[in-house]
Amino acid sequence: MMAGQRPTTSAAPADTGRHAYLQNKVTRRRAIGPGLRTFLIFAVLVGLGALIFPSSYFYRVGTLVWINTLAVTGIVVLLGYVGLVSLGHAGFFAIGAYATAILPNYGVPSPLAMLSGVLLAGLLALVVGRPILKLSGYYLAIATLGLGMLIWMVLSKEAWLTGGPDGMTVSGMNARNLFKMVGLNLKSAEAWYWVAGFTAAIGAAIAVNLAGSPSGRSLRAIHDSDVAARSLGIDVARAKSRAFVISALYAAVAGGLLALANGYITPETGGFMHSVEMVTMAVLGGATSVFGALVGALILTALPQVLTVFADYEHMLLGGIMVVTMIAMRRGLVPFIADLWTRRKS
Amino acid sequence: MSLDIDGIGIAFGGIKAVDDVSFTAHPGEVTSIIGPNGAGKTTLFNLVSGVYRASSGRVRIEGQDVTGLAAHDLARRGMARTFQNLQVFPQMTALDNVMTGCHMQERSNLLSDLLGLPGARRETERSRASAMAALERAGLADLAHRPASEMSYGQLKRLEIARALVTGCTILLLDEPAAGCNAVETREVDDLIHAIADEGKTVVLIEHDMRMVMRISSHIVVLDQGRKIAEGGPQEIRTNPHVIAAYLGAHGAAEAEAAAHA
Amino acid sequence: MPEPLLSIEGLRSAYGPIEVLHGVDLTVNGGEIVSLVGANGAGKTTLMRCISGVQPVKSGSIRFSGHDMTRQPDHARAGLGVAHSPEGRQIFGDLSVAENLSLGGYHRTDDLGADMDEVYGLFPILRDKAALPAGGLSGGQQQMLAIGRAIMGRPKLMLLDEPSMGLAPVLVDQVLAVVKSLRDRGVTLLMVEQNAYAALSIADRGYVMEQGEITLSGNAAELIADPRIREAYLGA
Amino acid sequence: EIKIGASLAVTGPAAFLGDPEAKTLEMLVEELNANGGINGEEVELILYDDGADPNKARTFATRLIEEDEVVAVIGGSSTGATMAMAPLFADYEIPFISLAGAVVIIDPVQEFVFKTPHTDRMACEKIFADITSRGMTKVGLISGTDGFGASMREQCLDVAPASGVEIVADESYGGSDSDMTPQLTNIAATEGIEAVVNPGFGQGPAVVTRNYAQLGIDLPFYQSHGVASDEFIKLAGDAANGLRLPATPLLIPDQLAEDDPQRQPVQDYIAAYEAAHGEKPSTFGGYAYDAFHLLVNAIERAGSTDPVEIRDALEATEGHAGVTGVYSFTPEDHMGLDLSAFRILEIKDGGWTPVEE
Amino acid sequence: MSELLQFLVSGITVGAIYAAIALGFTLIYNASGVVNFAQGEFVVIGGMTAAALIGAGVPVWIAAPLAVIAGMLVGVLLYRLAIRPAREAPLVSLIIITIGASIFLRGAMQAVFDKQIHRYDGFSGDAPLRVGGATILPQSLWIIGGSIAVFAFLAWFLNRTRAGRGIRATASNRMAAALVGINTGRAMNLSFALSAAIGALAGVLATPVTFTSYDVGVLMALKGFSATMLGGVGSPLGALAGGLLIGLIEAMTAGYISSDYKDASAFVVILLVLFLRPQGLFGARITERV
Ligand SMILES: Nc1ncnc2c1ncn2[C@@H]1O[C@H](COP(=O)(O)OP(=O)(O)OP(=O)(O)O)[C@@H](O)[C@H]1O
Ligand SMILES: Nc1ncnc2c1ncn2[C@@H]1O[C@H](COP(=O)(O)OP(=O)(O)OP(=O)(O)O)[C@@H](O)[C@H]1O
Ligand SMILES: [Mg+2]
Ligand SMILES: [Mg+2]
Repeated sequence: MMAGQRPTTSAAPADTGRHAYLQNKVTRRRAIGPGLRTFLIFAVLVGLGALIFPSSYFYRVGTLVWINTLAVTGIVVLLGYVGLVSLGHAGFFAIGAYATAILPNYGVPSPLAMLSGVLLAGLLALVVGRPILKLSGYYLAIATLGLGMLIWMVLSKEAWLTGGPDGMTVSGMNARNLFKMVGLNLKSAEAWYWVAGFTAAIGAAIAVNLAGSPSGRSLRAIHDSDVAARSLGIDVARAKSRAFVISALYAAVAGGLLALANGYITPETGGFMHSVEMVTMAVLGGATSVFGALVGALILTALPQVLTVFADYEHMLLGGIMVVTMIAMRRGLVPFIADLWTRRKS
Repeated sequence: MSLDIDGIGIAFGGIKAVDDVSFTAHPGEVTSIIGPNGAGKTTLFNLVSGVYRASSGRVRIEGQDVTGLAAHDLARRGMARTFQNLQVFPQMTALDNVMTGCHMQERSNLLSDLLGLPGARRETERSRASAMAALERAGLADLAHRPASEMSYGQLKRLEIARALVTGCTILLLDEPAAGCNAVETREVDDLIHAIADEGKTVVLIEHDMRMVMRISSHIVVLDQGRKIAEGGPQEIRTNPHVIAAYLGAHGAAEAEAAAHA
Repeated sequence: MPEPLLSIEGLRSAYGPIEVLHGVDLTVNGGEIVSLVGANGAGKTTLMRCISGVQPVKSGSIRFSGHDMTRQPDHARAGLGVAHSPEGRQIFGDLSVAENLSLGGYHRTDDLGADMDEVYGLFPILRDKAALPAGGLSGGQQQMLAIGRAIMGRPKLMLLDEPSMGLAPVLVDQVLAVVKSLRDRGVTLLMVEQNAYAALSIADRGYVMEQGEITLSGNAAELIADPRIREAYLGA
Repeated sequence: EIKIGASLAVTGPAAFLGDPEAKTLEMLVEELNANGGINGEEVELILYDDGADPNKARTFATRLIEEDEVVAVIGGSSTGATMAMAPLFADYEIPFISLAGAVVIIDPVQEFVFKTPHTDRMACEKIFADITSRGMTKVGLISGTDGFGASMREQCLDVAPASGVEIVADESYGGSDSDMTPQLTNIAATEGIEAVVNPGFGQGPAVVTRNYAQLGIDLPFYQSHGVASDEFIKLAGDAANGLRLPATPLLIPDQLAEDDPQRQPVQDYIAAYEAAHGEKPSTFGGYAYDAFHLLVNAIERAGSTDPVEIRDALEATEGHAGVTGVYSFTPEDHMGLDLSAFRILEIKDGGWTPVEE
Repeated sequence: MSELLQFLVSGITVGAIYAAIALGFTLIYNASGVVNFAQGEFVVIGGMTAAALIGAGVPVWIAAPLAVIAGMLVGVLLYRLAIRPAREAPLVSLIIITIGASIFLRGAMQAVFDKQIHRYDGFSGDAPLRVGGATILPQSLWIIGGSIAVFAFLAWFLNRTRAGRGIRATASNRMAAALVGINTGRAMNLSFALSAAIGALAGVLATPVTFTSYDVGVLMALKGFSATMLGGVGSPLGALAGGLLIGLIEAMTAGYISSDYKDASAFVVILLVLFLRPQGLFGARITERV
């Protein structure tokens, strides 16, 4: 009725592409949901990697990419969906890693150790989340940073438990055995690659499901306007806390996997620089999408491997590439490419 | 459901922005709040809707005390509002903005959302349909897939109304919904509000457009410097010398007069 | 006839790939009040933003006071004599009211005291709140501040985007009176106003914008009388 | 061509270790090839910078083994990096010589893992021996919280009772802290304290030394082998005079006895390094020097590039005089040094002087 | 008693360094809303340049200003090459750019200078002064004086000068700033130049006490950022107070509780303060009306 004779603009196509990758299009109903679709895409990518990798070294780097992707997916949920910056997520990562490393020394089997680490991280996020998430912007950043630092300090100071700054050996299961059970004899680098890739795919699918769901919409609403979200009945404190816990769980699972795949961990897995690295991966790839997480993790994991041949200029190149990428693709690589794509189509 | 405000007040830095204000808004009616700039109208909304915490007074919905409840709890009890300073979700499309308004209607839990169970997807479909209908009603259907950041001021004002509508509220607080609309557009908003009230909702309206206020209000509350200085039907308020002096001025009075006779 | 103070020709402007102004022609002569009318989303605000330089121009030209201003950077335009009270008020929320006003005269080197007093005279509430952060003001008070800040620039051309929005009826009259008195002082005004009737009644000329194009223009009195306008915008 | 791999902390927090180590290896490879390589075969060094990050180190170790197909690996400037890499070498049966300090690397012995530096445990024993020889027993510790400092602190606490020493104060500082006067004030105020030991590396010990002088504490003061370089004297300035530390003969090339087996390697290394880089080598470069020579020596003796045979040859190393000490590996001892490798030096007038034992 | 005094001296010296870094953060934040994670690199540039010059025989009173100017130039370049081209980018992207820039600068310094630790003599010698049982280095007085001077300068500059008001207005509302005639690009440029200069000055003053090397920037930035947030971002007074407070907490914890947990106690205090005052000690509570 309000449309009346009101002249509206002859605006261009509805999808400007700016947010198309998150957008809720009036979809032709697809046979499979977006989560499953993402899972399949990831699965294909994991398999593709395995097809072309010539040696364990590549599997090793691939494993790290998937583990990082998983951790960064958590950042995507927190930063990309809700707009909360955490500079302390390495802390949760380290809790997952250290629980996986420590508990087996006390007779807990590895999978159970990892699960406890994940639960512990989630519990911690739940407990500290409430007070910390009342803060916003840089204040939240420093508070999470402080939390991460405290975890890091405990890990480096309590040497009797954690081996101190030099780190500790992770004794425990090898993914090879998992595959042996089904009669596959893989090298352990390969085995870990498959496990990490599969976990990352599940993680991505879950994050994508969330994005398109009512809960995900609430999170994105909070991102844009706290007050408006409240006025629509969204329990902002609870929603933020959930996102925080979810992202902590992602980090902890990734940490546990790293501990197992690596066999050795140091407190630096929980250090400030690692937190920064995770956020950087998310933003570089595009913090609003799980594919951004993948691309960011891929770049920042693989690039140093490539740049290492430049020896003394490695850091200049890495920093330079980061700066130039962010200038050229302000919202990250994946959104940028998505934009180009939709623009070309229209 | 009726909204009952009783002696509510708040101060900022020693200045009483709202001071001991009481009135009742009834279902099926439009209750208007008018008053000079800075009288405390928006602050009153912020108090009632839980954005600020009142330092004194009570708010009741259908007799039930809801004072001090958090904003989202009030929303769950049927209160929805729009904002004078736009509070849209700029990065979301118009459609997503309105779908977010369906939050309270959606019956899905976090787990099924995370796992992408059919239930969650069904809820989304349902929200999408009712959001589309609301956009239609607000005249924004053809902008449904535009990000809100790319819409004009007037378009955003309507978007907020559409979003409030889909919440399934019983009490609707509208803060200057016609700001930025020309006379014709104002008329449309006007009709829309009428229709909403006719559905039996309790509408509380803040507006400086006297034609609109006089035309659609059953009841008018006048604030000045945080205090209620008058209350009554349009006729009464229009001719109240205090109100004319404090607020309407000659022109406003004339406009109000014109509206009454239109 | 002397060159108009502001003349716009074939102005096109876009947000990213979406063009919203499709070749706008408009002139404002020195000492005039010109009123711009149009529905929500027509492109009025975009046009104003092009003139003050915060919105990039795709093609076409903007001449001001004898110079081509099309490619002038935004901040230079205040110095040339353009002040803009923008849509959404755009005050400096975390600065005090007084600082907001004095920033309005940022490009000036002379004393701002007298003009401050004038603004405070027009809107006494701003004097009361001078030391408080502007973000705490009510909507209408912020609107007054935005207008006051534009006055502080002592412009040749003042752009007012919906100056009466959110103002109480008494103040609407007052703002319109200020607009007239500014004109009488020699300031030229281009005004977007949803209260089209009131705006056209004090304006010398008017333009009607629809979907990014000027569809009608003329003498203000004629426009008020035009039945198309009456039906579409004045609601009478 | 024989490929030798290395993963070192050329940059990052342990760069002061990895940098001279890398420079030394590069220099040695060039020298070796100029002299005809090993048994006539050229040697290629493949070196990666792991920045002391264990995660990276492990990836590089995989890369060295799988991609570059090296016959042996030198490296791990830091304990963390070393320990992350170590299991791989057992898996792939490739010999690995670590340049990091901690005892855990060789105790328990891992089949393919060797190391050249003395352990921090030995440093503690050496220092405590000197302290007790001066008739003192009550010692205060001020340690860095980095890996080196923390690990040495732990070893010192551990060996103290056996060495006849009592730790009466135990303070710490962060690696980049700029003022340690509060900790030192507390140490100085400790009842009965007779000497102070500062396990740490990098800039921390220099700051501690300066603060020590600033506060006018006149207890005997010990640093660790972590700061055994001329750099340290430059940073600590006059404040360093009078302090003692356990170090390798590398710091006192001209004061070594003519018949000292280490005299020759020490002087060779210094001359070569100065010629190549225009600066004096550090103790840490010395670890790399020894590792490289041990390895080359073993390959020559093995007469083969088969990793397992190289390992066997390494284990058979006997009385190899390096710049750090005289090495004799056995299957049970993969470090092959004893306390005699350490000399206690005292800083006098800005120079190093051996303390008569 | 003399212990307490020594702890105070230590805390204030260290705190003054943190404060100087925090003041650099404050300025860029005030113009752009960006917390510049490359701020620590400016400190290093100041220290390394001064050390290199002094090492080459340049007298300290020439080397020090040159080092500050070098820092300033890098600040301008950082703005021109990395920040300005990304002007409309979201805030997180800008922050990541500053992180990238800091990695780049660290690499560049390692290439331009070396990986050694450097130091030069204090401006007024290194003989400690005695004050009532405690000792203080003359250089500490330079550091404390320098931080206070920077604070006074900033407080004056931001509030009392035209350029300073332009910077604050730019941060508050960039579009409105442009509308009133503020060259927002220039305001940003100026703020990067000045804040880099402040960082470099901190480095020049602190190096005789703290030493410097190409990679200490991260930790400097971390401490400075903590101080900034504790004090309340954007407030010069907050930066000063935040810096001093963290320095004092560290010294007192090391002195009276346990040196093992002195960094931890600083973070615990920050967390507690923020729970009670979410805008930091002196930060302005943002009034955003709805
Ligand atoms: N958060 C706040 N901080 C400081 N002052 C405030 C705050 N909120 C409201 N005020 C003050 O309270 C008074 C009432 O403001 P309010 O916004 O309620 O007015 P209003 O009646 O809605 O005015 P308008 O018609 O202009 O929108 C004003 O003087 C305003 O400055
Ligand atoms: N930031 C933006 N990005 C993309 N499109 C925009 C943006 N701002 C406005 N538009 C579009 O440009 C057109 C003109 O908008 P403009 O704000 O100029 O309209 P207006 O005439 O001022 O309307 P109103 O009366 O509602 O203020 C509208 O269709 C709007 O959707
Ligand atoms: Mg209001
Ligand atoms: Mg507009």
